[in-house]
Amino acid sequence: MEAALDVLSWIFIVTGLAFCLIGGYGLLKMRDMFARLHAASLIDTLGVGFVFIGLMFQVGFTLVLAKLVIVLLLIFFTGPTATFALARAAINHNSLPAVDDADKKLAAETKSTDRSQGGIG
Amino acid sequence: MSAETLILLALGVPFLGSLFVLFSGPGSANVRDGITVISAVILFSIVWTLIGIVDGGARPSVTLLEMLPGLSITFTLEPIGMLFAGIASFLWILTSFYAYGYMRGHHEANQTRFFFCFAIAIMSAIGIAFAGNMLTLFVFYEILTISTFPLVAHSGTDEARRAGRVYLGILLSTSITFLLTAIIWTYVEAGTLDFREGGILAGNAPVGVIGVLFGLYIYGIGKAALMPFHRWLPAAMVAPTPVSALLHAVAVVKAGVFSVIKVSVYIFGIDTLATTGVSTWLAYVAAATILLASLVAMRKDNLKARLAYSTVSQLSYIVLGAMLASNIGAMGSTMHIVMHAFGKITLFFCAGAIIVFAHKTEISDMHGLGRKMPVTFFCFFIASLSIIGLPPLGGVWSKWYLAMAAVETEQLIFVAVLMISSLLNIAYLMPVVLYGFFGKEKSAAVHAHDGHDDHHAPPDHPMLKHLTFGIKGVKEAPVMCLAPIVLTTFGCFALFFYADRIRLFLAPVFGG
Amino acid sequence: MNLEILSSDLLNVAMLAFMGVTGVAIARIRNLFAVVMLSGIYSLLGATLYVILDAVDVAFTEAAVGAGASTVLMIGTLALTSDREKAMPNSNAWKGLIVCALVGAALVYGSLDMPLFGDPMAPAQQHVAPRYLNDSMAEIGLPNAVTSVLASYRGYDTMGEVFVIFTAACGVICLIGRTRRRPAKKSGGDK
Amino acid sequence: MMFTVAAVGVVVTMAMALARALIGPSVYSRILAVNVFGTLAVMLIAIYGFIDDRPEFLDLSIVYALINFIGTIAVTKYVTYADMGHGDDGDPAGDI
Amino acid sequence: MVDLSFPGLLNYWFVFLLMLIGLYIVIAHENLIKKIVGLNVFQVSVFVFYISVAKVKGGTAPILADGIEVYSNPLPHVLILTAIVVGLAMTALGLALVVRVQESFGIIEDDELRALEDQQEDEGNNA
Amino acid sequence: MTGMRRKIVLRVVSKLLIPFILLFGLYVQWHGDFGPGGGFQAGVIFAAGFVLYGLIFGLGTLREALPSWLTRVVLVLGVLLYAGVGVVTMLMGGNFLGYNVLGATPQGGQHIGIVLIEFGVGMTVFAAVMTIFCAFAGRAAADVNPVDDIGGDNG
Amino acid sequence: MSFIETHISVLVVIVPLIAAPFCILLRNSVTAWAWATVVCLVTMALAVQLLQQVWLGGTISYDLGNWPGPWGIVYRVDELGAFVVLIVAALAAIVLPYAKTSIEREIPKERHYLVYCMLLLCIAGLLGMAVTSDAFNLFVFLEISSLATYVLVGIGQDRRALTAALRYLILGTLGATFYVIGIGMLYQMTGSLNMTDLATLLPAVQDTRTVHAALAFIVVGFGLKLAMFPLHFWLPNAYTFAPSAVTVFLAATATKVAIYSLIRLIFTVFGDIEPLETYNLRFAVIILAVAGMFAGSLMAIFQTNIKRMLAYSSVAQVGYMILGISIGNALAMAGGIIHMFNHALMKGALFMVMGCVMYMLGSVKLEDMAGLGKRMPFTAAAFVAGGFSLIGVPLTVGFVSKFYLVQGALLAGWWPIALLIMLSSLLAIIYVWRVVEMMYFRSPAIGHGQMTEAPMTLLIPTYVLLAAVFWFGIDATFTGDLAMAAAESLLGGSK
Amino acid sequence: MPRMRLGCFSGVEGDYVTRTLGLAAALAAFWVLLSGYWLPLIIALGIASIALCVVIARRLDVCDREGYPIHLTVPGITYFPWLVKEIVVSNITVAKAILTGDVNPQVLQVRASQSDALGRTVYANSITLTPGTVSISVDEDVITVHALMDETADGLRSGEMNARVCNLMGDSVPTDTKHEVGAA
Ligand code: NA
Ligand code: NA
Repeated sequence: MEAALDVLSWIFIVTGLAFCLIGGYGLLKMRDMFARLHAASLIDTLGVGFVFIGLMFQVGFTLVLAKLVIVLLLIFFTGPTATFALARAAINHNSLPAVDDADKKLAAETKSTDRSQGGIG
Repeated sequence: MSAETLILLALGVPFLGSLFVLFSGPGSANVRDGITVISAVILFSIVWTLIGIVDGGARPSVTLLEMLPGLSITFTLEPIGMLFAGIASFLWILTSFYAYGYMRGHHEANQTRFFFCFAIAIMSAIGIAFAGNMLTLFVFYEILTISTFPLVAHSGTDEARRAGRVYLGILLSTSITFLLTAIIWTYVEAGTLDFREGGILAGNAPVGVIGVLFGLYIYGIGKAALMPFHRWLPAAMVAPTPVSALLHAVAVVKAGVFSVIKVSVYIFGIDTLATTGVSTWLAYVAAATILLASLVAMRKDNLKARLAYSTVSQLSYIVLGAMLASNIGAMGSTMHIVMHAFGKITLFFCAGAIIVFAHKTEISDMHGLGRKMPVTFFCFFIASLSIIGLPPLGGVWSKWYLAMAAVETEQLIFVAVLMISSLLNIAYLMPVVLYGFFGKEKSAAVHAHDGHDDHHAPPDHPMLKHLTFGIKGVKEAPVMCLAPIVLTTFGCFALFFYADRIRLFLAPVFGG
Repeated sequence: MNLEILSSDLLNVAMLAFMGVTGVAIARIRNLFAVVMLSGIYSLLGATLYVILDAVDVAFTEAAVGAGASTVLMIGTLALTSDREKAMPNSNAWKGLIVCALVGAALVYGSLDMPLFGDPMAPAQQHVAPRYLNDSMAEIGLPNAVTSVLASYRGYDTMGEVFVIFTAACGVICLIGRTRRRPAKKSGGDK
Repeated sequence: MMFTVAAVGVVVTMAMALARALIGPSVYSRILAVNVFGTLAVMLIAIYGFIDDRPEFLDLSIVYALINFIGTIAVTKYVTYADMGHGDDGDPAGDI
Repeated sequence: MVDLSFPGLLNYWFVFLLMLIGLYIVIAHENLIKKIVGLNVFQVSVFVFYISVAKVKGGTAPILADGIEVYSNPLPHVLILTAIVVGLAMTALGLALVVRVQESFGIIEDDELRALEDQQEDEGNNA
Repeated sequence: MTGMRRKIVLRVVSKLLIPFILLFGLYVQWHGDFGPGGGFQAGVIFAAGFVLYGLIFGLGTLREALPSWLTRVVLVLGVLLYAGVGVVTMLMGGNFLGYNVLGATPQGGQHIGIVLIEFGVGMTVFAAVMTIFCAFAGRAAADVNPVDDIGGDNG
Repeated sequence: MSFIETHISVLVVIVPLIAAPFCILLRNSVTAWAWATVVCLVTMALAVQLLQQVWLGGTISYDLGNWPGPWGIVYRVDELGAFVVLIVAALAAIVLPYAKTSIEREIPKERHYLVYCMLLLCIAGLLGMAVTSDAFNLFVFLEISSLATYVLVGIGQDRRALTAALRYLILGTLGATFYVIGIGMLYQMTGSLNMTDLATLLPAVQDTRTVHAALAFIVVGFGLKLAMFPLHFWLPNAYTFAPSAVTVFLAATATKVAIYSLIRLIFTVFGDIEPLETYNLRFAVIILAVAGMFAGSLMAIFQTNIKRMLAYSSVAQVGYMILGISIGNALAMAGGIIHMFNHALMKGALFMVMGCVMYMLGSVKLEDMAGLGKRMPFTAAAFVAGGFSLIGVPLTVGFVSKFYLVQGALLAGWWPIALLIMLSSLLAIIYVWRVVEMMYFRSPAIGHGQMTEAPMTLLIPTYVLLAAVFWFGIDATFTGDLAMAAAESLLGGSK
Repeated sequence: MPRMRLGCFSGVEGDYVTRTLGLAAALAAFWVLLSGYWLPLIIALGIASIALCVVIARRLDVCDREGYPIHLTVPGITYFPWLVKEIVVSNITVAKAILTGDVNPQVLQVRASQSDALGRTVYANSITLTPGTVSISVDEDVITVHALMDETADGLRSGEMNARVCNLMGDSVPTDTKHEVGAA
């Protein structure tokens, strides 16, 4: 049983690490910030996810498992939110994605002009 | 009243007087000047009483406060100090009168400050005279320096303030750097600062330390104006003449040389100085100062400047006497304090009278002035003779004792120095009298004034007007000024006859 | 060698290396915004290093404070100032290098007689600390020895720490706090 | 062994993220890299808890993740509006 | 006699290097925010030094639990907890002052500020 | 109202997170005895929840919910709670901050003392962080536009 | 023993410390001031009681939290500590009555309560530094006082107060961090933070390079805090632009406590090693001290802002204190210690005078002093009196300090040092006299001739402090005995 | 300037008590998962803490329909596995693209058919969570998306995710097959 769990752990952790490494590589390789966002989300999603699942196999049904789940959920919730905020910030300051002109225009149109509310849009 | 009370009273009278002066305010000049004179008279009578007590052999002592155990502000009476106190308090009376006339005649501003500081200066002089230990002496020495600064810088002109700075700078620098170091060093070596006959350092310190300490003391007492720390004295000539009198005769320089004697006698002890020989080189410095200052004096055309250098020279007689390390020399020194005081104060009073009432400061402008101010110039002549050291004037005795000491210690070169300097004295003092009486009056083209061009108007104080006399619009000084001059001149005579009384008074300290 | 110790040492060195790179970048980059973010990373790396060095409470705090609160405050300051540093004069580089050379020499000199990293026999582990580890359970009864020391053995220091942060809070409102019942304007009502 | 490998993998990824944070060049790339870096730190802490056999330190991971998020929000807020709050609608009672 | 066992003293030397980077930033850079960042770097490095001192090889966090024999030293941890708070306080006050400096002078470069201050001094003297 | 609609993502997520952040802070507060954490960390985390709220909904909204007088009172109560425990131990016969006298047994006393002072720490730190954050956030932006200097790397 | 007697050493610190937050609750200028004043008076009463207890009963030790050292934090108060506590508490008690009028003029009303809170914190921090026997606790209280100080300096009217405070903050933090590094190294070599414990443990490792480096970091760290030449550059502007009352308090106390801490560390913690001897540092420290004396005074001479002039003078005066503690005999040490007290009195008084001038004229520039002798006779007279003390005129406290210092130097055979001490007081004459001359021998600018004396609320505290300047200058038995006892026990620890 | 009303997107006020209680329950669960200590003191403090958090949540006005979506618990059971599957698939796709360098960044706009902010948030975040697509703007019912490759963009254009989120939220599923805004 324990050996089987270890094997599962290995598989998940190594897979997770692979996604992490590819994501990291992408982060370095991609030419513009928006493209890098995609690479980053590799780490945020399956990178973290698989590694944590790998870890979960090591702890059984304990509070540690619960905490692993909590961390994972937290990253799942906050990751895309942060990414979204970042994309908004970039577009609001004319840091548009490196796409063709029509698409660029599309992105630029979403620029927020309302500063009075102060919140992040 | 006990002697102790009188001691405190002697300090308290000028102090209270100063406070009265300060709070009488500028509006009541007569009250203020009255207070000054009354304080002076009371002080002198107290000091006179104390002199009697000391002469009777008592050595009353009183401790005012104690800074640290064994380190106190203590007053102890002894003959040398009493002599100094006697001169200072006596001359204060005369100076007060003179200043009263002079300051009003000269329309000086800030007279309240002037008389206040004057009184404090007198208090300091008394404090120095009564000091029972080196700390007390030092405290009052510094108070004297600081209280006379406003007097020197009185007029507030740039020149006066510059002079004040030189004055304060040299006196404070030397006293703090050398004197205070020496005092603390003495305390470290001897464990006490009390003046004791025979000296507290005797046997308490190695010769090397005694040598360094002695040098520190003598140069630390900048008021003795030993070269090269003499510059403050000529610089202070910008001050009003009563101040010059105070500086040269009453308090300041006398406090300096008095301190030199006290230190030599009570800190080191004449015997220690004699056996260690640490004072010899300073005797040469003093001798050099005597001659050089006289030579400089000859080259000064400004009367007060000439007198100032004369003082530098004369002070070194006193220092020389102390440095000879013999009792008779120290006696001569002490006596010369008195003799020079009377002689020099007369000279300055005269100079002041000439400045205020004839508006002359340069000797070359005084040709024929003696004929217009005969009393003044006659007194000047008499005082000059005393300074030169001719009988029947007091000055002869002190020079005699000094020469005796030089002979006794087999340092004949100093006898020669004394004689040469007497000739130089003649050379720089007599021309003033000769030009004054026999010189041809110059046309009143250019007058040099010591910074008081605004005060040309003749004295308009009603009291002064009435008191002015002379021949055809003449400017002989008013009685208020003239009376002190005559009195001090008379003193120069009297001292010739009372010198032995002084010797006897000092005998307990210096022997036979 | 124990794998656990080895991996801990490797991670230790890796974090230190990251911190070094980040530090150099902080020194070199003139965009203050980037600098502030890198200083956040620096703290985060420090915090991670603390975990590796067994200082979990410290890591906790460093993450919250260094990487969180300080960074937010610095960003807030940038918002109110400017985020561009002007070029540094050459003389300053020399000044900095000289001081660093002196301090560095003193540090390395001082390190030569230090107990080796991790030495369990070092005086620091032998004198006072054993009581905290061995007796705190009996004397205080908490598993977390750090809390025992923090709140009880050295509780007075902690009170001082509380007053330090209290001072900072009052000081900040004293310096940049806005006054009451006044519309917030540029000067914030200080003048 | 497994956890050590995991830790090394994460550290290598951290190096890449750090490189991006240093290179930039745009501020958004840096923020992104920092955010990723934070996530990786969360992983590293969690993994280290297992290396050290004290996995209850996962509380730390939670804090890291939280701080990472709030930090990113603050940063994006700054680049968006150049301020942290609202100059004009603050508390009328003031701070003092 | 220097023992070079890994990491041995090397660990400290790394930490010292970090301290020096921070110190260098504080001294060499004129920008006030950068100086405060430098102070933070310096302080964090000093914290690492303390925590390194506390580390016992093979030890674990000083949270007492059954079956664990070796713990790292809790005392430096406590000290550094305090020091971190002090660091936050310093940062907050420093930044508040930077904000005020910016508002009053319009710049936050120390050398330019000095120049401005000297200028103010001269004006004050002439006035 | 376009700005309003656009920030729904952040708004929704933060609304979801904030209560949990706060509770996590309190958890850290009360579990510092057993694991990493304690008053200081708790204070910062608890404040982080409010900071997030302020960042998303604006300082004015934050100040409505958490007025400055409240932070001020919490700030003062925190330090006074800590120091007050010390004073009480003195009055009960111990030395300053000698908790043993607080309980029936020394250990009990220690526990009471530590929980109380940790809470004092938490309150103070929370209030201090809030005070400092609000002071910075409340300061109006200077006349600089920081984004002008931020280079883009697109295309 | 009564409650107060038992807890006196901690009470003296926590009374102002706990009182500070109440200022935040009061939030009213006058009540906050009244509260702070009462607290400072109580603190001073406690300080007097503490000194009395130490004087009669010897060193007081107090285990905070009932944990004995070296496991817990211990307060340990000997004569010197109690003396420094009294200096801080007494100055606080005199500054607060003064502060009200001055602060009302210089600081916006709504911030007053914060200022009083900061003052109390600063006082408590300094007091904590003075009584603690724990090397790290010293750092904590150092930071409380420092942070409060940065704020207090930063709220000065002139915008340059901000940069002064910021530079002070940066250097102060560097200094404190250096100290922390040094303490870390000591901890590494001994495992202890308790000063008395360290003192017993250090001799065993005195020849290690780590301990040498630790000493260097500690000295440089505190050197920055106490403005030891050449680490003084933060001080002049901080003192110049801080609000008047703050300058008075800081100048009178802050550097003293830093010096005290340094004494504590060198003569208690390192006491058994005799670091100055063992590491041949004595001469180097003396050179630095003398250089500081002259550099500070020379800089003071060229200042046109009198507060800055006095600040540079403080750099010089710190030189005297360092000199006193580095010469190595009890007399000189007593001189250094007594000068801490004496300098607090006279510099406090002089800065109070500047506060009066600032209040009336809004400026402390030299040229604005013209005619002050007539316009503000009491203020000007107070300056003259304080200036005399700075010069070291007999019957003032300045003289007493120099008396001890020079004695110590001579006793040690360093007579050139004795001369240098005296020479440097000549420089004091120059910078004091420039002001005196301006006050008394220059006419005021047109339209400024009328008498505008400072209010009594400022003058009375100033004169109280001046009275102390003369009182302890005339009768130095109390301070002298205390300083000698403290010096002997410090040096005794090393013999 | 009108102050923002926080509850403007919240549902019926009547929900409020339920939501509060639900929040309390969720917080309690969270506490239990975190704590693991069953000491009386800790339990008491836990209850107090939860109460405090609920009070603050009410005061901050965050426990409304969008802030605390308890009503999604049951539908989520079917949605989340599908989302995870999507994430895994697109992860692999993007990983390949990164390694091969075969990318075609583009921006497209899709229509979010959900009726409220919460639904659109879920949709936008789901888009972002799946690698290869990032939502960069949510304006009314239009979500602007940056896609890394044609493949991921096409996946989004298919509208499947939109439909599933609508299902999740209980909204009617749009019948329009042209999910992309502005596409012919
Ligand atoms: Na804890
Ligand atoms: Na995505």
